[in-house]
Amino acid sequence: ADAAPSDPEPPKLTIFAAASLKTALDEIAEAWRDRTGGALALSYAGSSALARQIEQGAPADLFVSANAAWMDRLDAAGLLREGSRRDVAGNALVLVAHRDGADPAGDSAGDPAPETLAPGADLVARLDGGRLAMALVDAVPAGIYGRQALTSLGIWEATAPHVAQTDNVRAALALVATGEAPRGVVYATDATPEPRVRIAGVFPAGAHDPIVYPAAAVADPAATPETVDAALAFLDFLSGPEARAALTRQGFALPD
Amino acid sequence: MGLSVDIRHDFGGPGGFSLDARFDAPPGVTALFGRSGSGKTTVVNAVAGLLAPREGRIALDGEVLFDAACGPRLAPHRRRLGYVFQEARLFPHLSLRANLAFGAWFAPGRAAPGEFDRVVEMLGIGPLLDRRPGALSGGEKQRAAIGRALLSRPRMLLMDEPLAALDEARKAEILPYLERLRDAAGVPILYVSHAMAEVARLATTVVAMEAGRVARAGPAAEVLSDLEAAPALGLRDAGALLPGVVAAHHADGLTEVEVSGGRLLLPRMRAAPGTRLRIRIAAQEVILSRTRPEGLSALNILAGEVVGLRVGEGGGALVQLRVGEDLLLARITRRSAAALEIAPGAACWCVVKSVAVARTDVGRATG
Amino acid sequence: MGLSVDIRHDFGGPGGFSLDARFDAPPGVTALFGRSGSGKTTVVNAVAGLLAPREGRIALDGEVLFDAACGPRLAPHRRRLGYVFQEARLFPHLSLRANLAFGAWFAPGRAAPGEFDRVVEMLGIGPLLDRRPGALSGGEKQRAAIGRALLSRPRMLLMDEPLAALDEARKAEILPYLERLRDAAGVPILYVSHAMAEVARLATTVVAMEAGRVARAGPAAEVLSDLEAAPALGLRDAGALLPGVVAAHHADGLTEVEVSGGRLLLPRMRAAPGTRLRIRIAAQEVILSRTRPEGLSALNILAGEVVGLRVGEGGGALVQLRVGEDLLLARITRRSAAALEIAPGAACWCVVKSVAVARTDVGRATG
Amino acid sequence: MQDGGVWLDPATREALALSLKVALWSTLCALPPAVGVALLLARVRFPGRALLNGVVHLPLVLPPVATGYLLLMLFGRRGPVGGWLEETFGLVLAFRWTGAALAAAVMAFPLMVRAIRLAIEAVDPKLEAAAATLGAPRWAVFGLVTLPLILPGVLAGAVLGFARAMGEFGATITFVSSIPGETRTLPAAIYALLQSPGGEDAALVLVAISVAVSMAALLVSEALASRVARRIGAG
Amino acid sequence: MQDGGVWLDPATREALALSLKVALWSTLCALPPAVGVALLLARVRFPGRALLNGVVHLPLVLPPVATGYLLLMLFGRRGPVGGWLEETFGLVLAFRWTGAALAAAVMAFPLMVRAIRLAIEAVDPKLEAAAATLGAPRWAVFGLVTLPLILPGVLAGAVLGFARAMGEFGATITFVSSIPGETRTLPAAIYALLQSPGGEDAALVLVAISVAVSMAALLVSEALASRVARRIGAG
Ligand SMILES: Nc1ncnc2c1ncn2[C@@H]1O[C@H](COP(=O)(O)OP(=O)(O)OP(=O)(O)O)[C@@H](O)[C@H]1O
Ligand SMILES: Nc1ncnc2c1ncn2[C@@H]1O[C@H](COP(=O)(O)OP(=O)(O)OP(=O)(O)O)[C@@H](O)[C@H]1O
Ligand SMILES: [Mg+2]
Ligand SMILES: [Mg+2]
Repeated sequence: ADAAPSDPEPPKLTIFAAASLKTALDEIAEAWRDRTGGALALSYAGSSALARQIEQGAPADLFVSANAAWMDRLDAAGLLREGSRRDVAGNALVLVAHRDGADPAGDSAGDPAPETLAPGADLVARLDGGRLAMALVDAVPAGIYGRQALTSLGIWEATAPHVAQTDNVRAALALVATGEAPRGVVYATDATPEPRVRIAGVFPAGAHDPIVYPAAAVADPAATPETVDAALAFLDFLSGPEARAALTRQGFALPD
Repeated sequence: MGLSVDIRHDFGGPGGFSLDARFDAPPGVTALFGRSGSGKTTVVNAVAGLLAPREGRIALDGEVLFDAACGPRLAPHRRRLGYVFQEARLFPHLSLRANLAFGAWFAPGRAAPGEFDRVVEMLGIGPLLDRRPGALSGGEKQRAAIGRALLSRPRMLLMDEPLAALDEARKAEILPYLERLRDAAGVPILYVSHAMAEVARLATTVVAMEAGRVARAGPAAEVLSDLEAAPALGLRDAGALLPGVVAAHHADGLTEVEVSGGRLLLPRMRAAPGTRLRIRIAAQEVILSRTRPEGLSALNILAGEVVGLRVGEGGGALVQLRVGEDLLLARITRRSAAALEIAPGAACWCVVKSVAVARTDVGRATG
Repeated sequence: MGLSVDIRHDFGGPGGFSLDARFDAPPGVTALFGRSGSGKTTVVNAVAGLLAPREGRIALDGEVLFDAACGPRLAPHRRRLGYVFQEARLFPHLSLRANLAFGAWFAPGRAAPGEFDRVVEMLGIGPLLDRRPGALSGGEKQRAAIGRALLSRPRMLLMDEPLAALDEARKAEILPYLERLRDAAGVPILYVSHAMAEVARLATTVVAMEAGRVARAGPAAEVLSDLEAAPALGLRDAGALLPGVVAAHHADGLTEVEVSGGRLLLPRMRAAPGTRLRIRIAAQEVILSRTRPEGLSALNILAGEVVGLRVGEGGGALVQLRVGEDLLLARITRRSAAALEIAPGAACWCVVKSVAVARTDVGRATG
Repeated sequence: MQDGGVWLDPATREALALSLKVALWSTLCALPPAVGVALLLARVRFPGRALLNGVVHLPLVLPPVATGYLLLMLFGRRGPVGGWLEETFGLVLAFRWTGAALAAAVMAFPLMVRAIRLAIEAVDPKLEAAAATLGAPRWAVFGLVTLPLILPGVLAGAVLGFARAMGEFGATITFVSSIPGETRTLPAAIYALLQSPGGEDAALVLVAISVAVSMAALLVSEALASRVARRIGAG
Repeated sequence: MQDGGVWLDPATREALALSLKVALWSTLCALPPAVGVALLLARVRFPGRALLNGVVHLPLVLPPVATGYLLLMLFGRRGPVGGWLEETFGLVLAFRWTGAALAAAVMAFPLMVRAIRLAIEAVDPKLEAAAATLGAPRWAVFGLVTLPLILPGVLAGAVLGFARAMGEFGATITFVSSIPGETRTLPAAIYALLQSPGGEDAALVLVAISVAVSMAALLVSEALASRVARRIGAG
């Protein structure tokens, strides 16, 4: 399924991808280039902006979204290549806590083991009067998932007044990392590499919709067959072992 | 021909002002004379097109510049009037040289060769040409503003107190230039001034304004020798204009001028014999005598006949005399008038010090 | 006591200018006289503290205002000098009333009651008080600027051509006020002007500048009757100052003034008998005669003796005469000088028209 | 969202009120220091002048997120300035509308300074000199002459600042996040709506509200400015 | 990323070059219309004046995302203006650096207009009247008197606009995305780095570069401005 490495000049692909995938995708793109010699232009932005741009005829060959809703919308508008959509990665939500300067080494050895949040858990008490940092709970995927999770645990009502919402999940992480907020709900992929936070809790399975990153080829009637082929090939590559390894390294879960 | 102004305008606000000016200015120099706040600048602004009067009409040489009723309103830049503003209004970002050249860039035709240098030299601003206006003295700015207007080759000059900030010596250099413009180039001038000596020297027509109205207008010689007009123009400045012809130059530095009533000796002037002049004789510099006085240092003694007498409120009196075919004014005390029995018809000798006819009071006659 | 100026300063740039001025101005009015560009405004700016000269020292009544070497540089606002600028410099955002009151807000002590109204009336700006400067005529602005400086209760007045934009009638109202300031309030004045009549009337001291240097400085009576200084001050403006005392007022509108050489009849003035005056007699308004002339309308004939004679380049000559204890200048023609055999020692009659002693030429004597 | 329903939607009303409060306070509080800095930059040559000028312009150059991040580092509870403020004055900025106002003020500051500085540079120093000769000490010259003359510039700065504050989003949300009723301003609400598919219409309504408010502010400022200009007149 | 390594990183160099190109072009192209609009607003009373004034200020008031969204709707390939431009002139803005320049220009426009307008309002109309009496037609009065006198304001506007363009991010990324080499400017690169774990240090380096460039522009503009001011002098 891989494109032949001997292709004289493989077409350049433009990929619109959710910004949270940057590190992993940069690595995968490197590998793809090594493998096929094909150039990739990766445009990272919020899923909403990218989806809208695709609606407006952006020159994207592939779209990797951070949530299903925007992909659904493109799908409904007939902007995706039939049958090309697939989930390429998954993620998990975690509750992070600020790790105090007392542990400059930043390794997680001394941290208490993360607890699994139980229904009715008193999150507010753990905030100690501070705020719970989350991404926008009705707009940004991480926030939407987080709200779902807290709702299903039956503690959203009680927690909501203490939530500080940010425009993206990284900003929520920053609030915890700087100690501004004692707790935050972020992706596991963001939490793990940040030395200033520790994972304080995980959510029970099924507490929120599965977090998936769908990818699809954009339907462009003007596209050359080579481009379409290359796009489909890259989609396959994304689901391939090399890409999976890279995603795992960044902490992403893999779709079944 | 000439400028014809007939406008009405009102400024609102506290202590508002309303202007109602109507006068005709034949070619030559028209002096706008009047106290501060009487509306002189307002009239000039209307002529220049910088102010659209509420009502009325302005025409120059038959061309309508402005007509509030319906007709054309010629844009200021199409009027081609060189305006010397009361405040210099030089362009602060341009050198003096560029300021002077500004008008010439837009004037049709080509400048007379050497004109620039001539004007610069007359105004004494040669060493300053590369300076910016910010680094000039008050009088230097004023001179530059005069130069800028002159060099724009205007078809009429509007000068709002152009010489107020200048010393006598400089005035004496600029006035002959303006005279030449008036006579040789035939450029009409609307000239605002408080200084009667300037006005008398230049003006062919005098328009006296009072509180927004034209109090008196007419040919200079007539208005200036008019007993009735004298108070309006300022008694201290009263004085008649005599036409004369240069007769001869004498070796001892005097020039002899023939006037209708005899001969006058004036300080040497450069005009060639035969040149026609206008000589202003200030009323207060004339001494009257019923007998011919002898042995005075005053060289000019003319025979005259009293035409009119106007006794003022103070101790003074103004006497109008016919000298030859012209009229002369003399300002004397009431006591002298009584002592000398001055009355219409009385024969009198008029003593005029030769030097009292100041250089700036001698103008070349027009036409 | 008084103002003492001793400064050097250079302006760079094209056609640069360098100032080297040294003069003492005793209390009273010091007239700074000189051609355009001679450095008058620069000197005044230095005194006001708006310009720090490169070198030198300025002191007022013993207090050092400026010393380039080391000493104090008093900030302008601490100098309390009321400056009437050559351009009016009114505050455009304030009404005329607020402009006038501005200085008073910062002056120590309280204003004399009625002072505001008095100044406003003298300047004729009463109806304009609620206007903004943008809606004033040139002369009105200038008057407001004078009022603003006067009302700041300064310990000295700096006036840079304050009356240049005003008509004679208005000048005649302002000058007595300045005289009163000089005499009654003892406010010294540094007064820049081109008009000799103004200078002569007011000045106790005259400083004549030429190209950045002080050409002549001294008491007004001395400088103005000096044969040698006359060309520097302008021949046309030459004239002596005579001290006098009001003797009587006559019913026919004349006032009799006693001078050292006799009695003069002048137009009625408001001064009470006994008031000491200074009377300027312009050189060109004096007629000389070797015999006493009779039957002239001129009422004032003084006996004098020729002290000096200076024959000019043109046809004129300047004669200095002793009249009583004072000096008088007369400007006559060379021809007359020869005819009358004018030479030092010669006895002469000086004819002065009473009305030739203009109102603005009569000043109250200081001290 | 139904027609007209926005006015009844308490969340929208809350966001609008908050935006207004934040914009007004940030403008009012930033104006005096902006005048001061503009004066410094326009009139005084001092060693750190270029640096100050640069720092003032920083928020313009930096992506708002970066500015917000810097603010967080400095003015957060654990930041050096934020901690000090809390200890000494009990003033908390983090997660409060005051922090939003600070972020808005910081973002608006360069615009205000520029406008005011331009106005100061246009003032004729001769008028100030005249005031000094009349005995006015420096502060009086500033208050009675300079300030009235630069009023149009100050107004322009204020309106620019207000508009900028109304639109500020990136730095604010990064610094104080978006807490309904405390720091959720109109732009944050608009952003949130634009993030979800189908939120465009509701977002447009908010945009319209925000535009309307700013237009009103603009009109008021224009009216004021033309009044001031008329007072100053042609000089 | 190693010390100094940024200069060698082609992606960074690309982003920097692109940012400079976008900022320069947007400033240059926006300046003349900004002068025109400023003139209109300062000098002419016409019916749509308040509206124009409002529209000019819009990008300041709206969250950049909203502006970007509006731009996308209008100037996108399928937008009414974008489609027309492409058909008639073959000019494509969407997802090109030209689009980034447009976004930056739109965001910078209100700042430029304000600065220039303030300068225009400070010009003494008496000088323009004087020029007219000397025979200068309107265009010449503008070119020879007004324009030189407002040059400091135009410069200030240009530098504000340039700085804003260097920092513009929200509208740009929403309108033209962040395509390497085409529309990925420094701020977009900074954003992307901040989105990925561990990207902060690299982001800081980019911030430093961006700040350095803008400071340089600032210094140049200040030098130019003080030169112009010296030429105009005290009047
Ligand atoms: N800032 C400056 N830079 C360079 N030269 C200057 C500057 N200011 C004044 N000058 C020059 O200094 C000289 C004296 O100027 P000043 O203003 O003192 O003259 P003034 O005697 O007041 O003349 P006026 O009667 O015309 O007002 C002039 O030649 C003028 O050009
Ligand atoms: N814009 C204005 N608004 C209101 N009144 C004005 C305005 N401009 C001028 N005036 C008034 O109109 C009158 C005439 O002004 P103008 O400038 O024509 O006087 P002027 O004769 O030139 O006086 P000056 O000799 O003092 O220059 C003055 O009383 C002045 O106050
Ligand atoms: Mg006037
Ligand atoms: Mg001067």
